[in-house]
Amino acid sequence: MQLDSLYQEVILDHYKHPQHKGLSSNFAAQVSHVNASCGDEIILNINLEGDLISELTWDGQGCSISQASVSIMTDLLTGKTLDQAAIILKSFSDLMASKGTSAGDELVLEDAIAFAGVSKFPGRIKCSLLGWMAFKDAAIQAQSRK
Amino acid sequence: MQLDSLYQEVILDHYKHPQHKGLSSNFAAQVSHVNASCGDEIILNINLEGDLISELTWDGQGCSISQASVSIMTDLLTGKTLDQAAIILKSFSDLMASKGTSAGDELVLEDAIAFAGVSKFPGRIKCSLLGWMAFKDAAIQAQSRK
Amino acid sequence: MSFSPALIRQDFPIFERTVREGKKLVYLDSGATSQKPHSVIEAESGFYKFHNAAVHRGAHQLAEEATDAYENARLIVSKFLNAPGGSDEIIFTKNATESLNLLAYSMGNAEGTNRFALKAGDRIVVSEMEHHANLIPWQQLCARTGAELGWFSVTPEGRLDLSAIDSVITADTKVVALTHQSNVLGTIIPLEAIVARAHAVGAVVVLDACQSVPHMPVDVAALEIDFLSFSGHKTLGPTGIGVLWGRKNLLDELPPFLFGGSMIEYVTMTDATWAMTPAKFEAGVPNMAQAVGLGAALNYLSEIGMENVHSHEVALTAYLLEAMREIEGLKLVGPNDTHLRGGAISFMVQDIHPHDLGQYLDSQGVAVRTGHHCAWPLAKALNVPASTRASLYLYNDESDCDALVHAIVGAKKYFGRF
Amino acid sequence: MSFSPALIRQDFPIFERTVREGKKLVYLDSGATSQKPHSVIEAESGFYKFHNAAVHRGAHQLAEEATDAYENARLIVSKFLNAPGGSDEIIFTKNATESLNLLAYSMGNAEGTNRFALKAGDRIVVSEMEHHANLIPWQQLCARTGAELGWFSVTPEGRLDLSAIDSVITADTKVVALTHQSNVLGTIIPLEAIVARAHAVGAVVVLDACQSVPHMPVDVAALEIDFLSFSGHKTLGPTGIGVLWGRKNLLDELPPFLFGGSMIEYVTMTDATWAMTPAKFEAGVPNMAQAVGLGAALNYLSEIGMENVHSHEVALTAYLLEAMREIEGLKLVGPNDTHLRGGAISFMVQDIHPHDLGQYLDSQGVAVRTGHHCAWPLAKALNVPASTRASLYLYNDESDCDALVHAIVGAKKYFGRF
Ligand SMILES: Cc1ncc(COP(=O)(O)O)c(C=O)c1O
Ligand SMILES: Cc1ncc(COP(=O)(O)O)c(C=O)c1O
Repeated sequence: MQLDSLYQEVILDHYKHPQHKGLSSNFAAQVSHVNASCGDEIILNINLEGDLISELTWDGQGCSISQASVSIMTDLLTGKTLDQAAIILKSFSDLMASKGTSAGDELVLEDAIAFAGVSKFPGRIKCSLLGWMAFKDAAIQAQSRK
Repeated sequence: MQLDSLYQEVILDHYKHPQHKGLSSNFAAQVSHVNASCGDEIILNINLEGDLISELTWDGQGCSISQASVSIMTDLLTGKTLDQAAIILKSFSDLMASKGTSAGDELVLEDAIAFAGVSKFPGRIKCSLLGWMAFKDAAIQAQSRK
Repeated sequence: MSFSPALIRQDFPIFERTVREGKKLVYLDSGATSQKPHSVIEAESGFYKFHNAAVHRGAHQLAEEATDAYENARLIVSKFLNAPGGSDEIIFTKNATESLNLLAYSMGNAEGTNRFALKAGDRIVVSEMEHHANLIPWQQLCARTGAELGWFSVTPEGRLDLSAIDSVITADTKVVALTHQSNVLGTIIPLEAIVARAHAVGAVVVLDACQSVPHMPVDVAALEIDFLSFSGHKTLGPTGIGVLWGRKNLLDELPPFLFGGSMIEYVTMTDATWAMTPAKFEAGVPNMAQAVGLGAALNYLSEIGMENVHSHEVALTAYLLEAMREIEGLKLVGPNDTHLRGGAISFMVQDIHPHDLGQYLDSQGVAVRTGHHCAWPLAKALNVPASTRASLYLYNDESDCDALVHAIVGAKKYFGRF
Repeated sequence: MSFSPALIRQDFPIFERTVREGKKLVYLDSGATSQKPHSVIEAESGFYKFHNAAVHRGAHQLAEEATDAYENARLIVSKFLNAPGGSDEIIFTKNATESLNLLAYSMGNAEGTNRFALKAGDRIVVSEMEHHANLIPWQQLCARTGAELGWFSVTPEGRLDLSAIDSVITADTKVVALTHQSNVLGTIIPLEAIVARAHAVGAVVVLDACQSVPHMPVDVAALEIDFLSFSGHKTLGPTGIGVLWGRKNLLDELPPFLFGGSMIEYVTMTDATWAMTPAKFEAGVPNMAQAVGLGAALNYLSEIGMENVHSHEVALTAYLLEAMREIEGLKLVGPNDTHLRGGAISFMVQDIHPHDLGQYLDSQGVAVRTGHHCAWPLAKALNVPASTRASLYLYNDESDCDALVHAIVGAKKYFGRF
């Protein structure tokens, strides 16, 4: 069933047990993004130590795809440098644009390759990118404040 | 040829030799009407003696139908009472709405029955009514000033 | 002829196709847009094939025929709505959203003693259940003029709270703009008291009839309202066509909105005056083929009879509500009976997010809509950030409802695995 | 493949019919609206038959397919115009008139430091040859904001008088809005000096390309303009669809125009924020089938090649101008050669009123337009209250020109009887 390529076990797992959820009390930048077509909302806090992403926390509501995606993303990017994060973000965006033709680079994306199936569902690509776009925005803001 | 039912000789005759053209220097009411879709313009002066239409004069530019129609109308309505004019106007409007099914009431409309053929050409009905609508407007204005 | 959705479906070519690997299409998203019968599709393409020309302009046979076809569509709409002033009261727009923006912008263009001129201290009244299309244009008009926006709130059951009607529609109210039937809740609002109060304070009543005109008889004269808008594409008609109806004397007083060809009386380099209603509100070459298609759609509906369409939908709604009651964990958003209620049924299922539920339903061939349904303030007021909506129309039958229920049960199993 | 109007005509179903008692249809009114090829009619009806659903909304397969089709049309338009910022720069409207009103109203909604905010002392520049659609919206914007309207005048030969360009486009000018090709005169305006001067004073250049995009290659990047509008129905496309192209950064700064669903980011009862370009400018369920039809129209034109369409029309214009020179008493309104000139040819014949001439031509199967052609100020400036216009397109050939000439001679005889 094609649906199973969308709802990978790791996605539903993160949806039920989200990581890094609950906003930190202090942050270098805080951003809030919404997906206006379905009402999903995410608030993301970022903290940096030099070029290192020391902490990512979030809160929000939305579908399994958007929530699992931000959960997996915060897991993946915490502890990475901003440059590394940019490479991972690029790789994830490319995967989402692949229309199901790419399986994703597991070395770079780790658990996030579970979203490969999402790229076959055009209506859900925005969901999986919501957290990542928030991160992109937060990273720019945090850097510009340094 | 169907066109001949539109371009009756009496119409083209009035077009070449318009009656009552040239505005009177005094008037009970003066109105200006345009046909915005083709740019035709008519200015009409009315003078009353009691309930009698003592003078109708006009100036303007436009196609043969609009010019001949106002020429024939001024001929027809001068010397009539306002009540008689209203009956003639109604008869002419009905003729225009008849889509070619009516020949017109010659006793009431006299030369104006030449426009019977116009009612088969929806694009030209406005042309033939331009002067008559101006008259309707002018008569109301002249009466309200009494 | 008895009402037969199965026969009706044969008039709609889209039901000949399948979705998701051969599944029957169970289309429960007519609240977003309806499907189109052959006669509508052919009316639109027939216009292009046989009569295409710019209306009201050319001095040739095609232009005459095109004008006839376009103006005949206007007549059909005016009769469908029972417009007291006839076809002069019908304005063609591109969708209901434009119709409502037209009103708001035109009022914004009113000045001085024009009855539509708004100023600080004036009030516009809407409700908490408005679609964004009948909310934001008024918000913006308030921002431009200094008028204040007031609104009816919604009860937990999804009804308009009319208990404080006199303090919502105040003496300063100039416009009361309400949705006739909520696109989320299915609620049909009772108009009598609202219209009476609005007219008592001298306000005009604007009805967003996007979800009522397609589904039940709507008689603007009997309702005693002043303006009404609806969309062709939700009424079996083409996309790209909407309607604004207004009382002739009010349209005559309202300033125009879009400026350009065919809406003028006289033009100089620095100034212009306007044509008569309805031309005044239709600038440029209009959506002619779409108007003709809409005419065909309303003829199709009239032949079936709007009373019949409505009874069918009410019966089907009752059937579906009944079946949904049996689904454990399903929570309705909106009235749970068919009293003053149409066939838009929104709901939540346990903690399955609507977007995920909709995706599963889609995998079973069941097409629904999920999200805030362009009524975000309502979603917040009811504390339901997103929901799933099934919306019924004349081509749906009990088997469609059964398929939905079956798929919901399947979704519970699918997402319950973890 | 050589260019063959006869073969091209086979793609257009309307040429299978006759007019006025069996006469061949000689359609010389494409300046008002063009005819439609099969592929366009079928693209539109195919959307309804196979993929119809509300775009960007539903969570189901039809909605995905509809969105794909609609966004693909946007891509086709962006490539056709060579939009530097790609498909995000394409906004679908209902016609060019709406596109131009969108710009004027959106600018009117700009405030404070927004670059589009206008105030007394600012200037908007148009020309005497504008179609009402590119004149009255700017008149009205001036009236609302206190800005002043300036204009280029037209020479007796029907060219823009650019001799005083620096005093027309003053340092205070914020918008220069001009028609690319006059719908009356056929004149194509030279843009280079105008764009250079406009940009030097910080003004944006808006091109009304209604009569150029259908007839010649138009590359917005090469022209270095800022906004452009055209209508689908004049470009072989459906009615009910228009385009506004704008530079991405400018569209991003421009406030929205129509308010409603799908153009929002966040909404409360009292306030709203906006989606990104282009969604920000497309409120409500859009004219989806018409956008898809327009995509098919542009594909059809691209396959033939806009260079080929243009050369064909220039050659045909030369042929017709030559033939008209032989008609005694015929006076051209507009340039009498093909230098910077398209195939809209207006003229007068002796003292035969254009409306009467048009009527006679129609009786011979020749469809033209008569009147002021929605450019009344131009008619007054040239002292030609009304004229007759023949406008050529890719499906016309020399036999159509011959038929026109023959019918004009006939009209002279017919009306000369008296
Ligand atoms: C030069 C020009 N501008 C604007 C328009 C308006 O186009 P539309 O009526 O399709 O909005 C036209 C055509 O009518 C035109 O020829
Ligand atoms: C109640 C209501 N109002 C307004 C609209 C807007 O209609 P459209 O998008 O066709 O302009 C809709 C549908 O989307 C609706 O359901």
